[in-house]
Amino acid sequence: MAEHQGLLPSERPLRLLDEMGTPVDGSGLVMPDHRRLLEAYTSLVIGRRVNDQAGALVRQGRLAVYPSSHGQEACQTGAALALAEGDWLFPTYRDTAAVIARGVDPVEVLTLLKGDWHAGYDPYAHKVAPQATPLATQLLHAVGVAHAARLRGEDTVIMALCGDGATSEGDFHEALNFAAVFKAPVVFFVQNNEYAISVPLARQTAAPSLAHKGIGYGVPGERVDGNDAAAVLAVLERAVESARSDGGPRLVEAHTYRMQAHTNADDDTRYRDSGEVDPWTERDPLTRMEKYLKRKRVLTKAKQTEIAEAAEAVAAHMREGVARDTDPEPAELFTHVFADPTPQLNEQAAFLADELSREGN
Amino acid sequence: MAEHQGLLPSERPLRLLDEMGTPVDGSGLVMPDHRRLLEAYTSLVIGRRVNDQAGALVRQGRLAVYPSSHGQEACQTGAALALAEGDWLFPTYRDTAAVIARGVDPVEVLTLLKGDWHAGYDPYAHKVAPQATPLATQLLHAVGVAHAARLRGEDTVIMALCGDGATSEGDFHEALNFAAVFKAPVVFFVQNNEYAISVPLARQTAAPSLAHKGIGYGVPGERVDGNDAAAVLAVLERAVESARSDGGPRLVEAHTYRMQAHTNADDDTRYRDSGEVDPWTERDPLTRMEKYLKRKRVLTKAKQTEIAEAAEAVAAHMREGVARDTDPEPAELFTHVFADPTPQLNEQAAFLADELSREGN
Amino acid sequence: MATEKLSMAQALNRALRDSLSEDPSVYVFGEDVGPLGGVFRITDGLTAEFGEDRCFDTPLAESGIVGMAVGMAMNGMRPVVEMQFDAFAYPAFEQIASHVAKTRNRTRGRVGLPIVIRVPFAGGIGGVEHHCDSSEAYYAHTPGLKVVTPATPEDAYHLLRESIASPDPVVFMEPKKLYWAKEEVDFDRPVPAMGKAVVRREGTDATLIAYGPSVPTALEAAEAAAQEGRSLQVVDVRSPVPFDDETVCAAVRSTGRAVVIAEASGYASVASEIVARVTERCFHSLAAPVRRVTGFDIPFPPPKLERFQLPGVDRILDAVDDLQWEDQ
Amino acid sequence: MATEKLSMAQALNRALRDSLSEDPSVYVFGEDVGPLGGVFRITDGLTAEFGEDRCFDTPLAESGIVGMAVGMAMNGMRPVVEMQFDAFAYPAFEQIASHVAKTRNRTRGRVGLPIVIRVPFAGGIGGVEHHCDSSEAYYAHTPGLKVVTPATPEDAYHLLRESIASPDPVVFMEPKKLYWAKEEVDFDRPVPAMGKAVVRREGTDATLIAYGPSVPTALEAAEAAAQEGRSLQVVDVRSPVPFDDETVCAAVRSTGRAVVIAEASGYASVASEIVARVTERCFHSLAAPVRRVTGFDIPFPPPKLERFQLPGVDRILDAVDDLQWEDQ
Ligand SMILES: Cc1ncc(C[n+]2csc(CCOP(=O)(O)OP(=O)(O)O)c2C)c(N)n1
Ligand SMILES: Cc1ncc(C[n+]2csc(CCOP(=O)(O)OP(=O)(O)O)c2C)c(N)n1
Ligand SMILES: [Mg+2]
Ligand SMILES: [Mg+2]
Repeated sequence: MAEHQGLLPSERPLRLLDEMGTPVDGSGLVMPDHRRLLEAYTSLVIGRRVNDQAGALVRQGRLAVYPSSHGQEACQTGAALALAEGDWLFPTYRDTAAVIARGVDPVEVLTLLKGDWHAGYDPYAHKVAPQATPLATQLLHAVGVAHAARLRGEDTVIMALCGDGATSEGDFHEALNFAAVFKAPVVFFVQNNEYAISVPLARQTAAPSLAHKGIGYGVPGERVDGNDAAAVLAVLERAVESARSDGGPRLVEAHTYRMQAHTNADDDTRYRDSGEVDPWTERDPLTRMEKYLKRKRVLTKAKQTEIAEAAEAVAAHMREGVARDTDPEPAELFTHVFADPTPQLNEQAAFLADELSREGN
Repeated sequence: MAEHQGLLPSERPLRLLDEMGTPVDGSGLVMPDHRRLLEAYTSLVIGRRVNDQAGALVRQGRLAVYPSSHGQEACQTGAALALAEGDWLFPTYRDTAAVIARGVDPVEVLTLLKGDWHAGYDPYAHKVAPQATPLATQLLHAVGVAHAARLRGEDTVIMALCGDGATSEGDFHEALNFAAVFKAPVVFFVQNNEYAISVPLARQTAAPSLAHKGIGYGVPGERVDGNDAAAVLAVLERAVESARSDGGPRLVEAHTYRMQAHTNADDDTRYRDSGEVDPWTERDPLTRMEKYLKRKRVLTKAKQTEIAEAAEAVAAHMREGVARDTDPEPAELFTHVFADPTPQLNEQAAFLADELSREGN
Repeated sequence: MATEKLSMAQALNRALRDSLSEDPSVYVFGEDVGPLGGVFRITDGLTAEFGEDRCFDTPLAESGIVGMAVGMAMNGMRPVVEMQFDAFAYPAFEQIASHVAKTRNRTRGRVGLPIVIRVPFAGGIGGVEHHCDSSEAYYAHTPGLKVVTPATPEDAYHLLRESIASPDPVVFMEPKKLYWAKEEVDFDRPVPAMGKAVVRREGTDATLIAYGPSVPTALEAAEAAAQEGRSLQVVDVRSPVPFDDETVCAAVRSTGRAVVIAEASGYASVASEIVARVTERCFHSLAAPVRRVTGFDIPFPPPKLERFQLPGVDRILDAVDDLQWEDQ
Repeated sequence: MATEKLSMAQALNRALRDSLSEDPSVYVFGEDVGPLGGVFRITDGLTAEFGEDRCFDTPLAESGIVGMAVGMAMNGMRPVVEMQFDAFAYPAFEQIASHVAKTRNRTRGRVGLPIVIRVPFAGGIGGVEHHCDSSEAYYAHTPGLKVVTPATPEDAYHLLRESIASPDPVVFMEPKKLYWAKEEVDFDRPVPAMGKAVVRREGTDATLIAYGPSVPTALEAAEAAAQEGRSLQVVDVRSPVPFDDETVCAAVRSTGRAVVIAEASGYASVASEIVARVTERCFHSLAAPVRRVTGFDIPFPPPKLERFQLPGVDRILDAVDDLQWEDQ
């Protein structure tokens, strides 16, 4: 059995920038360089634009549902940027911005939200697993992908995302334990946005922090200010690199806040008031980073325009993609159930085809 | 969220007696009084006798299976004695000795092992839940019983037992979390006997100890030498009383060892050698306590004979109970499925009755 | 106030309220059932009215919810738990199959578990993956569980009250696409008990057998058939367990032809069971084999394709046409 | 060494060994499958022969085992996992129903999961509660899973090899009471593929349809019937999914009478499905309704009563007697 040493998180979430964008003592955490921060900032702006555009498309009735990460973009960005090319990202339904930051075509991501099909992108193309809906289940898949890679001698690291609520599920426990026992290089990254739909964190756990769950598995736990994009990136990069070097998992909890309702279908006025939400506006991850980069003269006016245009291009691409007719064929209902369809499915496919052809008459 | 303070276990398992039965510094743990220790010793001896008798009955082919707690009697005894009358015990298949120490008739316990029926005793009579087979599932039931009691304003405490292996199940996690969030007075008592069938602890967890899992739920964790009956009793009594007074759960890990194979159906020579098992004989909980009590002149020759006779009486009762014909009636297959049987079950019961009556001809 | 026009969601809410106020041992809990009132608002207002003890949010863990319900039921309570969606009850499967269903029998009748597990289920609302499973067969196949599914607000009210009062565990499956349809509900006149099927429409040519979400579709089909001069009888099963052989078989014998309708994938399903048992019992009254109109044996489709999976009026009428009328 | 006399346990062990040695992407894991060789010794010697990487023990968590298998399969491996007993697969139910079964379809065919989930199942060995469930209906009802159950050592060997080689997930259900019966196994002559039923005994008067643990019982019943001058045909289904309608229906049509035999509780079961589909397809060839001999709708009984639950020869012969021979 290991020692306690290094398994417990810091007393408070680590930070590199305060809410005014002023650098603070990071307790040993190193500020990423300017090039990297600019990259992160670009990704933040695009992430925000993706969130806003998706929200607008929902309001226009063009998407059925969208769980927004508005306010959590520092986590989204950090999760994607901390990975190397061969690494894997395991996102949830809320992590669309991270999926896009990782390189997946936003229009492919929208497949699910348009109701065209389930997972809309090729998970192998960018090593991004399908966005997970059944909570915490994907964390075990991440362990399996990591273990398979390790068995083949590859140095792949897996970034596995989940929310605060999902930490209550049995699969969270089993995933951390399996990863620790098998020394599977998975970074479990919990975005603690204080709510699981309507349920606040205090009803979810009585632990000092979610990062304190690590020691129970022998997994080092860390806490970071989830609205400080510099700190999130630095913490996740450190976690990824240490997982890569010693093969062991890491648990990182980012403290952030869900600024909007759970999804458009939710009514958050039933369980929280604006007095609680408003102060978080001042902790916005974009403005904080922007202030810092402007002060450092890394973010010029020209650069800012360029980034805004890039974000606008993504939004336009989303609008155009949603408008495009991508209706799936009913015949496809039967083609992916098995590699090799059963006689029963062939019969049922023929039945439907016949029904449709008769309707056609 | 609470502070770390008091949530982490001690560096080493707490002890009151060393392996020679000599008192050691208990780090604040108070030695139970002599009356109590004698009670515990009596229970230890009976527990051992129960284990040995059941083992013999298995060898004679009179019981189908018996998972023995031989060597773990200090835990069995402590778990039962630490409870007040209105409290509940939630045992597993291995905790027959604890169930009997709690007052359940051994012959009723044997119902399961004889193959007569499933749970053989009335759970309400002594507030002992059915012995659980699906691992860790019973921990949640314990939380429910505790929560119901709390809602009614009762000060019931629940002692919920499980093994080291069972801590890996999702239900262990959910139970500790629910208990902590609802402040349910449950003492989760893990008998870490180093094996889950053939799987050693090191393949079960990479945590510093199983008691370190507590902090991840905000539940205080404690470690105790599971072969020191005095320490186990003292730790469990303290845990029960603190759970009773503040309503919050406690996690106690006893470090012990499974002296025999998992059950008679198991062959432990396949995964461990006697070089590992033998040293544990010297740590036997009975001899340790016996030495101490003799040295203190609490355990006289006469008393020892009396206890041995009491144990022998239990064993004789077990033998007699097993010999007694208690074959269940086939009709009973249908009577307990629902309070109010469905027409389908009535039909099926009639079918079987008819079949049997024709066989009778 | 004997009758009131209510949606099924409102009727269920009313049933919970009435049970909570009449029986202090009733407790309602689950994910988001407190201040939010549940994602479908079935528990709307209950925490406010009955307090945080009687209707409360749990941590996000379904096995935990059901496992805790088992313990509370062991200790004198009547827990009514909500699974947020059909597929999110699966983490609780071990607790349901190994404990909820078996405890009375395991303990030789000493420990009964009066638990209601509410499961919003099935499709028809354009839900994304994992939100539209028809999971009733898993429960119906498990001995020791009663499985109930209402098709009308009135049934929803009365059957939920009865389920909560039942000494046995009930998996109460709520067809989510019917949550919002309104109907006059009579609170005082009890409906037939759980275990009784009901003939929702008389007819003489063939019998449609349906439950839950498929009942309104069956009625629509019967209406359409009537316009074409064919008289279809519609039977609402109401509780797959206990099944009402008597009513269903009498209906089938009266027409000699039957179609079973269910949204779930057909293979090894409740619909298979109904076909099998009706055939076993009514073989010589049947002019044609009993037909099934069920979901295909595929994972529930994405929203844009779900209409092809759901039993629709045309598909039902095609099945009726298939009942070998030329034999007559 | 083309043939060898082996028990089903040994045949399964051999299949795992041959798959491990031929395909480096095959991994075997689960509870106690390493040094112990599994509680039924199906994985005996594999860790010693192939090393700790290829056959290994996991922590005690079934959802973890199946979930990790999903990830490994996503990343190029062919995991073969063992669930220690039928009822202990239930904690993995969400992983099985929501991921193992659905991933290929969710991802539009991009991510296939070549996973084998081995489940020792059913009764007949005097096991205590939770160790004897017949859980095949849960899997067979779930679209996206293949469900295979061998009845002979030879089938066990070949079907397990085929399941491991399959690009699709297979729930491989091993009738534990047949683990020890020995038979000559031919390793070189492949048996019919998964998805093909096999006529195990020719007969002209009625057809017994069985799978897994019930096949030997059906054969015994046919033998006993023969002595009474009745010729019973026995069909071994072998894979409830995919089901071989062709062979089964041809058999039933050839005799005009059928009894379906299965240990599982009958309600909404694989047996219900077989009755339903045979009736749908062979209605006009049937001289009597298809009968079922299944377990009662009760939790699996304690050892002393299990013989009343298991389909036995007499009960099967009674059902055959019931096939309305007076009609002839
Ligand atoms: C197993 C399971 N149970 C319930 C749900 C329904 N559900 C979807 S999101 C959600 C809340 C999740 O909260 P959290 O993990 O904190 O993530 P967040 O939505 O805040 O990002 C719930 C209960 C689900 N998807 N899966
Ligand atoms: C859910 C579940 N999975 C698997 C099993 C099979 N099984 C019975 S006991 C056991 C080992 C348990 O080990 P541990 O929890 O350490 O308890 P011990 O037997 O050592 O007392 C296993 C795997 C089970 N009973 N339940
Ligand atoms: Mg959250
Ligand atoms: Mg153990």
